[in-house]
Amino acid sequence: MTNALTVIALLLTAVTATTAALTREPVRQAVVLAFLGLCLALLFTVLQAPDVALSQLGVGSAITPLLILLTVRRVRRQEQADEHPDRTE
Amino acid sequence: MSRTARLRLFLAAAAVLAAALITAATELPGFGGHHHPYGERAVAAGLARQTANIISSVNFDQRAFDTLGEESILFGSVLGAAILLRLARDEGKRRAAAEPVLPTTRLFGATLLPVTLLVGGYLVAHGQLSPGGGFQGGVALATALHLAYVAADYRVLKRIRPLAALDVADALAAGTYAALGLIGLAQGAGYLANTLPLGTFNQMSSSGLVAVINAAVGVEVASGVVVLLAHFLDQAVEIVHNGENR
Amino acid sequence: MTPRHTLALVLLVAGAAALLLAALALAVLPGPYLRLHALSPAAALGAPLVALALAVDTGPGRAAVKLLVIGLLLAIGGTVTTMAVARTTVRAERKAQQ
Amino acid sequence: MSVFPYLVAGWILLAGLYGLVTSRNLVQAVGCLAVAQSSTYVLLLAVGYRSGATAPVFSDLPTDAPVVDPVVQALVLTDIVVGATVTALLLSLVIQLRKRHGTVDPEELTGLRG
Amino acid sequence: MNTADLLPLAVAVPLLGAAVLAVTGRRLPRPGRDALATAWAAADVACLTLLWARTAPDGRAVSWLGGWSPRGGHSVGVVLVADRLGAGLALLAAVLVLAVVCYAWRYFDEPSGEHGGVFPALLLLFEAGMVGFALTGDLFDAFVFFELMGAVAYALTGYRIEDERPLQGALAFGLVNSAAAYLSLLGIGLLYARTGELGLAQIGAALDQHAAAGHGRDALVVVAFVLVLAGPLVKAATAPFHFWLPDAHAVAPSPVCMLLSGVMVELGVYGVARIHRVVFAGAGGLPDDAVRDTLLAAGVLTALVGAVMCWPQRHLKRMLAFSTVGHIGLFLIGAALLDPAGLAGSAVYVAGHAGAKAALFGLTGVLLDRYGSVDEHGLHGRARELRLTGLLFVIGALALAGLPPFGTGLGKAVAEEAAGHWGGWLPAVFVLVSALTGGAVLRAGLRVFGGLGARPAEDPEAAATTGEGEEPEIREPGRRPPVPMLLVPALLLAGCLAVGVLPGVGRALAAGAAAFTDRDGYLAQTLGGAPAPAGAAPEAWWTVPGVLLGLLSTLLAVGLATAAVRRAPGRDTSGLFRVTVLPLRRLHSGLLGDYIAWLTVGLAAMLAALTAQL
Amino acid sequence: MNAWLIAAAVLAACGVGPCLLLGLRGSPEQRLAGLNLAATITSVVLLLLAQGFSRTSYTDLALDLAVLAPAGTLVFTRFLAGRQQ
Repeated sequence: MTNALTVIALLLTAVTATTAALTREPVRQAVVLAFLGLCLALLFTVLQAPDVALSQLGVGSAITPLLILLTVRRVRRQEQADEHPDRTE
Repeated sequence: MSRTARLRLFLAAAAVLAAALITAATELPGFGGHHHPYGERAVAAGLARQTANIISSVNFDQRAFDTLGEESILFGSVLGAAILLRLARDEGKRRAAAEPVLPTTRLFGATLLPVTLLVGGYLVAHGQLSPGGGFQGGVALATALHLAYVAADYRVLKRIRPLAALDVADALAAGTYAALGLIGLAQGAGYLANTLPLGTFNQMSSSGLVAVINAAVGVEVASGVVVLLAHFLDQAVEIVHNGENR
Repeated sequence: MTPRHTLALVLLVAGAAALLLAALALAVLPGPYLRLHALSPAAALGAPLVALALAVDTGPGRAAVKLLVIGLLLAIGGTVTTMAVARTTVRAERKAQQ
Repeated sequence: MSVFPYLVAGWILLAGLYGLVTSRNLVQAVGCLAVAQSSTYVLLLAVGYRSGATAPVFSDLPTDAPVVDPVVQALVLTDIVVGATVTALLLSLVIQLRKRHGTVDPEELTGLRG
Repeated sequence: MNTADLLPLAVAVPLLGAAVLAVTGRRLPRPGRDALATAWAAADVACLTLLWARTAPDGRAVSWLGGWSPRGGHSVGVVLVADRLGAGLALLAAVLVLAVVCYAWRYFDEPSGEHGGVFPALLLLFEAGMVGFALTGDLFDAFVFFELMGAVAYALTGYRIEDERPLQGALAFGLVNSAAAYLSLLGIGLLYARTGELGLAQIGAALDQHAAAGHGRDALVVVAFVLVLAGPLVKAATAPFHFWLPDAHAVAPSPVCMLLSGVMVELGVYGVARIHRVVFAGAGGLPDDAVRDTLLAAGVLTALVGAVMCWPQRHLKRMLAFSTVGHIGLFLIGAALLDPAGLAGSAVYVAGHAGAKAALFGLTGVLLDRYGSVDEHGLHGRARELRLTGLLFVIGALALAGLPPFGTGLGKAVAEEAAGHWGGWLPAVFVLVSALTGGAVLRAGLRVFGGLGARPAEDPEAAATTGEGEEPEIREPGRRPPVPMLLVPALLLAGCLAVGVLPGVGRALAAGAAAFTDRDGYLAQTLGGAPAPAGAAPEAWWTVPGVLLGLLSTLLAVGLATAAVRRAPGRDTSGLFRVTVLPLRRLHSGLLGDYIAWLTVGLAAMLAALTAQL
Repeated sequence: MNAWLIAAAVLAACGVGPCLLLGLRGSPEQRLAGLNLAATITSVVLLLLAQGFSRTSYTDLALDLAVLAPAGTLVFTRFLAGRQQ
């Protein structure tokens, strides 16, 4: 049973990681990265590494997406500012 | 190089790399093998030091120097982000605007915030006993504060976030970690030696220095992540180019 | 098999079925609105049911209370976030139609 | 089964590198770096796994139970922190670069060449 | 104080200093901050000097952290090991940090208020990372400190956020180096799977046992070798992993460049040599011949690429950065000989080069300070007024070219002689690279400070990075250069001279090189056995051929520089130049995707080369 | 081998799988809906694993995810709402 669980978690991780690398648009990629965080946490738990899974949950599902989205938000705001120099957001 | 040339070059090289990795994988001991000499020694050493969570024992006692380096990376990144995301000469700050949220979300955020703080504190406090520890708990604590941003808006977060104090706390915790090592040095047992009383197995007060370092790491991670995110939030929400309208 | 275990199993099957149904609905149903409709009750129901099953299996004690708290958190969190997601979806659709 | 986890780790690494090579957006490139990094987590934890064993956390376990390797777990914990902080630093560079250069497309970054 | 205690202290002191500066920095006035930073940097120099003095010339100081000394040859802790080369490199890093802190007293337009003290705090963290990397005897610990110096260096490189180029350079630096660090970690994972150990000595011993148990050499060791060394090799800017270096070093603030070029890159070569020697040089590792050939090829390629790319540069800092690439190639050649003599030559060379290169970057900082430009063409003749600066610059260029009796000349002579034993043509590489890099810098010095020759014409075909329009690093252009900005480079050049003149330095480093290559001694002393006496130390002193070759490369450099200065402007570039240099320049495209692709290509090439020779 | 682990495996494969189907393509809003459900299902799987491995201390994972996942989802909704204005 554990083997089956490991294989499932590994497959989920591989598929999500591949998609994350292939997703071109940063916001969509951020969602996929959050997914990747979940899959990795699942994999780590199956591999009996709860401490690591806890870290991954914190970093993968909260911190990294927040960082990426804040970056994108700043970048977008700049784009708007460049297009309409007299108006923001 | 043109884009296709680059891709071809990469794919050719990646094929070699892939072949090498596959060959290496077949020569590795099979998945789930029983040969872990260092791991077994680490378990014995951790139990001898009255630490129930062996991972914490490895992180904060046996390989505490690694973790000192890791916390310094965090500290350095917080300082680095502060320097990189500082106000440029041609930029100013504007007031953050209120942002719309559903009333249920707001209420939920207000309820979840203390719960998350509690969970974070719990994870830090039990680091030497159960899964979790300074880092995991610290991240949860930092995330808790940012519920104020995602469930309300940036102005609320700024009100409940003692940024100046956290900035100092981050540096102090980083310094404390490095300084804690000197205790062992002064006692002649070596840098970062666990010379504190070890306590009883599976109790909150067990494992000596591990618990203390764990707490310092918790403080550093929580405050460091908040400060780090504060710089990003300032950029995303408040800082504008002087040419931009406010 | 004691009645307690049977109850736990029944609850587990019910909870898991609710979650699977939600996942299936998410994948199969056409259109964003329908999906969201199917999603929220199943998720809000499934998680607490499974938590309850685990609590029943564990028996009374601190561990069971913790399980129930987690189930409650999941139910509330799932519902509220689903609403928030729904609102964003609605807005996006509206904007797309404009 | 005995090599599958290692192969997955290698696959993730190559996928991440592919994403980096073909990236047209620096934010996305930083994300791809995070993907490439996750291959290290998978490899290390797979190396430390021992079948039939459980986590080396003895608060709810007899001390003679078979456990998996705690050392790799400590390594991966460190790795995760390092990854997150480096991601943050790189993203802050991207933010400033966008302001000064006006693009986040690495193909248009030609200020330094030759 | 115990000698062993000095090792962790040398890492802890700057870490504590960084924390103190971060807390008090915003409350102290600028001079207070500078004084604090200087005191802290000086304390670490003192600590490491003591360590250097107390380390036996042919022995090592070993410190098991946390008191986890090995029992029966096994330990669960992290070990720090200092031999003369490791401690010496750490000392070099500390001295350069002290120099940089002093250099930046009056130089840097450091933001005050909220961010006061952050810059020196980052410098101290950088120092902690370099010292930790130089002293550690544990593979994963090396990864951690490698990342520490990396992360801080990215931030320091992108320090001038008002200019786009530093940001771009820092980003390339960060992405490429982080990717390489993760490859290293994968390699560490492979080694851990095979041996179940993390300490360098333990892994080495376990690999040997594996071989002694009758297992043959296999692909796993090759793959692990290549992956583990990916990090240090990229940090050392070995071709084709070198693309990030000119981008980063050309744009980082001048004081930071002094550190990056002076010692951080060299730490990469040190890491390669150390990891190979302790982990892979035994029976369970790789055959010496295969490793030597592979690393020699990489070294020669790096040296030639660096030198050829250095010559046509007009952006002074980029020119210096490419000259670093060239010299790194030479250091790698010395280390790749895998014998004490070559290593001793590289060690002396690194010490001398650090002084010369840091001084040159410092002097370029004076130009940037005064004229807001580091463009060779744009500054033509403008810096005639800075006589002393010009003199120092020319001396630095000659030192770079290997003029006896500078330390660079001595190191080059010793390494050349060692290399000559393995391939008669290798000394030619040393001469050529020294002449080209020294000549390029000399040419720039003559043009900028002497105003010699006509102003060069623009070449529309070259994809060149100009040095115009740099953001000045301070806010009062046109002031007299402050005293520390000249004194520090002068002292650094004096240090470069001292390395070549004082016989003690060369002798100590040669003994250290013998201890470094003594693998059995390292294993025995680290794991708690009795060390056997190390082999005889090689000779590291001037010889007649060495002096002559040094003079030859200097003369060549002078000849090249004067020829270039005298050349009539607007004359067509030669055909040879068109077919060699131009395509090479085009490869340095500044594009991130290219850099990662080259990283993969380099790995694949190394894998193929090593497998073919197995 | 017990009912809890079987349930965990089924939920991981047939629960998270469809969420991935939606979450890895389509518009950000669609992906977010997938992520949201995936987080809930993952929490449940983590709970089941804790029971299946008979490790009560593993429940901390589900607890952590239960408080962090809503924060993560709200981050996205906050961003998407800002973008739509």
